[in-house]
Amino acid sequence: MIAGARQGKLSGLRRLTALAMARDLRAFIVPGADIARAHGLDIEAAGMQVVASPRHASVLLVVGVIPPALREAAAVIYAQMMRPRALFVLGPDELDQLPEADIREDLSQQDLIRGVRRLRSAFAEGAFRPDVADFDAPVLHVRIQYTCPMHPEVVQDEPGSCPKCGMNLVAREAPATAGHTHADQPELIVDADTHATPAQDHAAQHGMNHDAPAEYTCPMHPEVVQNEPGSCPECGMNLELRETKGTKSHEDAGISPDSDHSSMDHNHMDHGDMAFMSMVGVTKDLPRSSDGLPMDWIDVPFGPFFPGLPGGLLLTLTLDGDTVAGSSVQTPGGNEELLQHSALDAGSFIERLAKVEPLAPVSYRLLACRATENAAGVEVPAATACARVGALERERIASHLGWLALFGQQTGFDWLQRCAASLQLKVQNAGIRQVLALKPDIAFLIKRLHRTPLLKSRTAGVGRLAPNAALRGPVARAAGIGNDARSTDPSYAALGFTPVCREGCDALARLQVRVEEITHGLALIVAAGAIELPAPINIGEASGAGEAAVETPRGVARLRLTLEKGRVTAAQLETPSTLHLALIDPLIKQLALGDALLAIGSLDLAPWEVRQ
Amino acid sequence: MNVELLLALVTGAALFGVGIYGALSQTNLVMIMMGVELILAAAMVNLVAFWRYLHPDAAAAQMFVLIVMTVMAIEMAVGFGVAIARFRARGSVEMEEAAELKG
Amino acid sequence: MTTVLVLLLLLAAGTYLVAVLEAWTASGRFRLAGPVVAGIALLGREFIVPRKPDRIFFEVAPVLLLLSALLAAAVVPLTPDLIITDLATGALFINAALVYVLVALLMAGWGPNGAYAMIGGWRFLGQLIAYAMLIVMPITAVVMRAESLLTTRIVASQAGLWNIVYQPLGFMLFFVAAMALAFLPPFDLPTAKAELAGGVEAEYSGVRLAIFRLGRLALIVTLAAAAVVFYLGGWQGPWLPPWAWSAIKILAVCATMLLAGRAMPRVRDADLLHWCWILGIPLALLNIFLVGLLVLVLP
Amino acid sequence: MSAQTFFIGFFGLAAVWFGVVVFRTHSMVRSALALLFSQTALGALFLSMQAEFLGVLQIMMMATEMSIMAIFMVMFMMDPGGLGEMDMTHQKRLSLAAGFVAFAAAVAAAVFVDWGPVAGVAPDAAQQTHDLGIELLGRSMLIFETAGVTILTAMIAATAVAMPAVKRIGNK
Amino acid sequence: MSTLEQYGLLVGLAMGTVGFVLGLYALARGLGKARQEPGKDVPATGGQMSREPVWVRYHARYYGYALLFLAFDMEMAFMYPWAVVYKQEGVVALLDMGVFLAVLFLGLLYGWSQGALRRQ
Repeated sequence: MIAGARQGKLSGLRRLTALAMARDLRAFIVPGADIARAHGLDIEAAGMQVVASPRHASVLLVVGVIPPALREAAAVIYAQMMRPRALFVLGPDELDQLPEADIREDLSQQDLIRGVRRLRSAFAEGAFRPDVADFDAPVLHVRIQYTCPMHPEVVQDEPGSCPKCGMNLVAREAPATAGHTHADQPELIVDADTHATPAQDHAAQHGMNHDAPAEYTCPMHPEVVQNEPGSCPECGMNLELRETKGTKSHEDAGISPDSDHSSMDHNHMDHGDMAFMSMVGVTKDLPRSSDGLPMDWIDVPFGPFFPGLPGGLLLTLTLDGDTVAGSSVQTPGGNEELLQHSALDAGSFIERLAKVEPLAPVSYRLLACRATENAAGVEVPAATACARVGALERERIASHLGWLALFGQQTGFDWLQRCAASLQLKVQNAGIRQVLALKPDIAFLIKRLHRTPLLKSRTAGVGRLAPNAALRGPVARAAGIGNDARSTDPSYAALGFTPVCREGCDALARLQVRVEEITHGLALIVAAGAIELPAPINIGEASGAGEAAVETPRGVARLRLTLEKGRVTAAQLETPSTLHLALIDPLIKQLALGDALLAIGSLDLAPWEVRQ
Repeated sequence: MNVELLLALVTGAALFGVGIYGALSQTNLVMIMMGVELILAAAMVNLVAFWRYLHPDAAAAQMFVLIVMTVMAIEMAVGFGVAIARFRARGSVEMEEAAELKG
Repeated sequence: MTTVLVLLLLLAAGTYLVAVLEAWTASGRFRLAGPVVAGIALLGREFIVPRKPDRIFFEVAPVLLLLSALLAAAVVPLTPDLIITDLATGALFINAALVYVLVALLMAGWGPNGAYAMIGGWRFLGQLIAYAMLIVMPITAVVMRAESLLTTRIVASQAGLWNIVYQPLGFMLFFVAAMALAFLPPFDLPTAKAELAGGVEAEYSGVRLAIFRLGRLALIVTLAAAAVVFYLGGWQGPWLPPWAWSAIKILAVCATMLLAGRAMPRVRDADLLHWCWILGIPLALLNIFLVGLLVLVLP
Repeated sequence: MSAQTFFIGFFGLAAVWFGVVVFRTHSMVRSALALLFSQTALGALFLSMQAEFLGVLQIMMMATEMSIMAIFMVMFMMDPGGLGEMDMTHQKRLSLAAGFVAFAAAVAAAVFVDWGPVAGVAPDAAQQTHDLGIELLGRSMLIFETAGVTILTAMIAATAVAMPAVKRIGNK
Repeated sequence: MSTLEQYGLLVGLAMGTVGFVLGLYALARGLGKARQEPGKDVPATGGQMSREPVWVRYHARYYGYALLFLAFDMEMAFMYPWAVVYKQEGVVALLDMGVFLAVLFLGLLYGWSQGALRRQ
């Protein structure tokens, strides 16, 4: 029996389709395939196919803990799935907006396989049933408002015609509750200006005054704008008068940074008295694209559960055609509360921190261990430190392989996705022997990657980032900054470590750095000779303040903490993705959609570790 | 009088009428071009009908249809070129507004 | 009438095999029953129309996709007699029918009033502008050699030497363009999973999705069959009966098309356009010129 | 009534109906695609009149050209989705009258002109293409080459008008 | 088979396809109606309820190519009949079409030089 069954008696043809549906399970993964892999789950091996759109899915597969900020989104996905639909939850269940899970299992591959088996019989027996209840959640409700497509300031609750232009008002959906509009949530970046357009650069050179009420412009060269009449410096034509409305001139990058920049909201114009619908009026104040055409922009959500991006990244792109004109990013808020519990004993603090980031648990465990050890002034034996390096490097290899899988998915490079994902699953929890046994496979992957046609042209020049202080980890090293916490780490120095550096600053360089680091990681594991998960050392009743830095697969994470009598009373965590998140907006501006997603992907973000 | 020829010619006439209506009534450059396309299409129908029922052996009639088709394509290419230029300069392809702004 | 039915059944069988092949290249598992199960499962699922759609477009698109693939297949011969209708303008008619794939995708993109679908639809129009010339110009070169637009004549003209040897350049261009037409990877821009979450397919569900996918698969078979007729000598070959040769060649071309895209990243739409116009069109013209010389020089 | 007459009437009607839809619908994409299907119906009409090459060519060329028209419509029209149902016509009555007069005059011409004897059979479809080719390389060669030059002019004119000033390329 | 019969067959094929699809729809519909639920018909966008208007003026960046394509495409209309009689006419045909294509190619070159052949 499943809650999302279709209405009807299970008989005849319906039984046949139910049997087929039981064999053909298609899963939409929440929060994302990357998280599922990090938990060691192989969805396809378990017998489900992963799909990109909730419309094509029959199973909503929820993996791990879903932060409160994402539960609404999960409910939306569930609501948009076609019946019969099942909710399959792996791990602890705190899904307040979703219905009771149809199948619940623990987070492991065996449990997943068992769950799939149960799911199959649930579909075969319960895909149709006579009594079905609607699924409903507050987030799904909308209020209908009526607005004029040309005058967005006209909004009313009743249909009718626009008092300004007489057009029929168009129904528009607004959130029923004010709780989750764009503007109410803290946003990191909201930016939709057009300062990169040549038109504006040009205008700036001409040194014009934006506050002028009237402007003269050349009909053939819209970038030529001046205050007094005259002739065009480029073609000699007479300039024509153009009305502007003070600072609302588009050259002025003057879209105020309000988040509600829907396409129609750009035109705050006062042509209410015009009987004729003026297109000039509509487009006059629109920001111009790089080719000088004033187009409508739309805000399109690409997340939090988007197949081509890390799960949990709440990304909204402002698109000008298929070019990115601006973006806004939010994060699920991480597992913030994990750090905020007061006065944990060191052991449970370490366990907690290891769960902060599902994508790199070993690194955070190590970070917590080191910080507590530093605070307590405990020395770690060299052999343990070495084995910890092994574990950290194994995680780095697995994480980079996971990134390669995401990269393969983003670029539609199927073979890479498949190969890297399966290697990641194998490496992730492998012992030293198994890791060494996988060496030839990894070497083959890398060799084949180097010979792939189109790969270079697809990635070179995409997502170029000037070297700056905000870069961490592989992203920094791909920009030529040898920023690596491992360089100062004595246990790494003993193994003969040198950081990988590239000068490209683009997605290709990041790809190369990560691939190189996989090879280096393997060498380091060989040198370390052991892999051992960092375990908390008994620190007794020590007090003090300590700090530690660990080079996670995404860059340096730092932890400062205060110990009082063996308990952690204050902790402060600094993570690489927090800094990288702020890079997204300038990085993707004016890129084509595919390139923009690739550029975001090349940063290898982990939304979970972001603190605000 | 052949019924089929008449049908074809009436179709052509109707398309011609619709095209004239469209070209005259629309305020927008792109829509006006659609009217013109329909007028040209009407010409093609007539040409094909004349070829089929009056001069089936004259390949020149078919050649003429190809030329009309070429004219359609050219009209579109140039028309859209002008539309882009207008839109870049003024943000509109409305004909009336173009007139208003001239003043 | 029997010919038509036999051909439709063969087309269905081909489509089925291609579905199996596609599932195999996508997931690495060869399951002969897979497509049937998936099809029946889709039949049993709900299918809805998104809110505020262009309903007509949304409904027509999948049918039009299937229709254009089927109509194009109607003029492709499997043997000299096994052809639905041997149209005197066959080679041109294939093009004409396949153009409506674009129309179908535009409709599927605009219809549901969803952002991903719309971007996918307009992207495919850009893709058409890239590949269209590369599909018609090589066919012209084929016609030059055969002196006829009849597909059966085109096959007959390759009796001594297959066109893939006679005009390899044309075959390469046609093959690439055909893959772009069927939006197969690496040209799957309108349906890109990771860029548009399914793109034009994203809003289709249930039986409509099934028809859409069926049309797509039939399109692949049709294009492979066209490639066989134009370049691989159609039914010609030693030992085996003609229909067997046609079937083998078509499946081989399908498999090549499906496998070729798995080993490389998706092409950027801007790059595709640029390469097709800067490189592809001059090459296609060169191909026509070379074939023109060959036709005049060789007896 | 023969099947041929039926199909000529049917596709003619379809072409006119789609032609009317072009100016009746508010959605710009619908408008462009209605024109597309109007042209497709005309192609089918040509086929019914046994002009096979022209018919298939019409079906093919117009589909691409009108699809491209759709993208330009979406780029430049105020409300491409037609959600606002705004009226974008002027001098409606005059245009209606003009359209009707044009239609009436053309029909009158069609009816009252004596078209002379009507040919019974059209040449074979393959023959038509062949004849057209011969015509192209023979008597109409100059027309054909002129068409080439005209297309060149159109390409130059379109790009010269539409593209922003060349010197910007260097900046990008 | 006469040409008109051939077209009839194609029309029949088209109608048959439409009939097949409609039959399939009827079958699927017979299994039950889709349930109207809140939020179900909103286009799926990664878990956010996207309420923005989507049908807006879309910026197709390839319009430079599109302009050239509109004109350049016409060459196909002349090339098919030409190709059919090519062998028969010989060198004349080669030269004739050579001149025609060279003229069109000039247009392409001009477009390229003006920056039409790139993403705008």
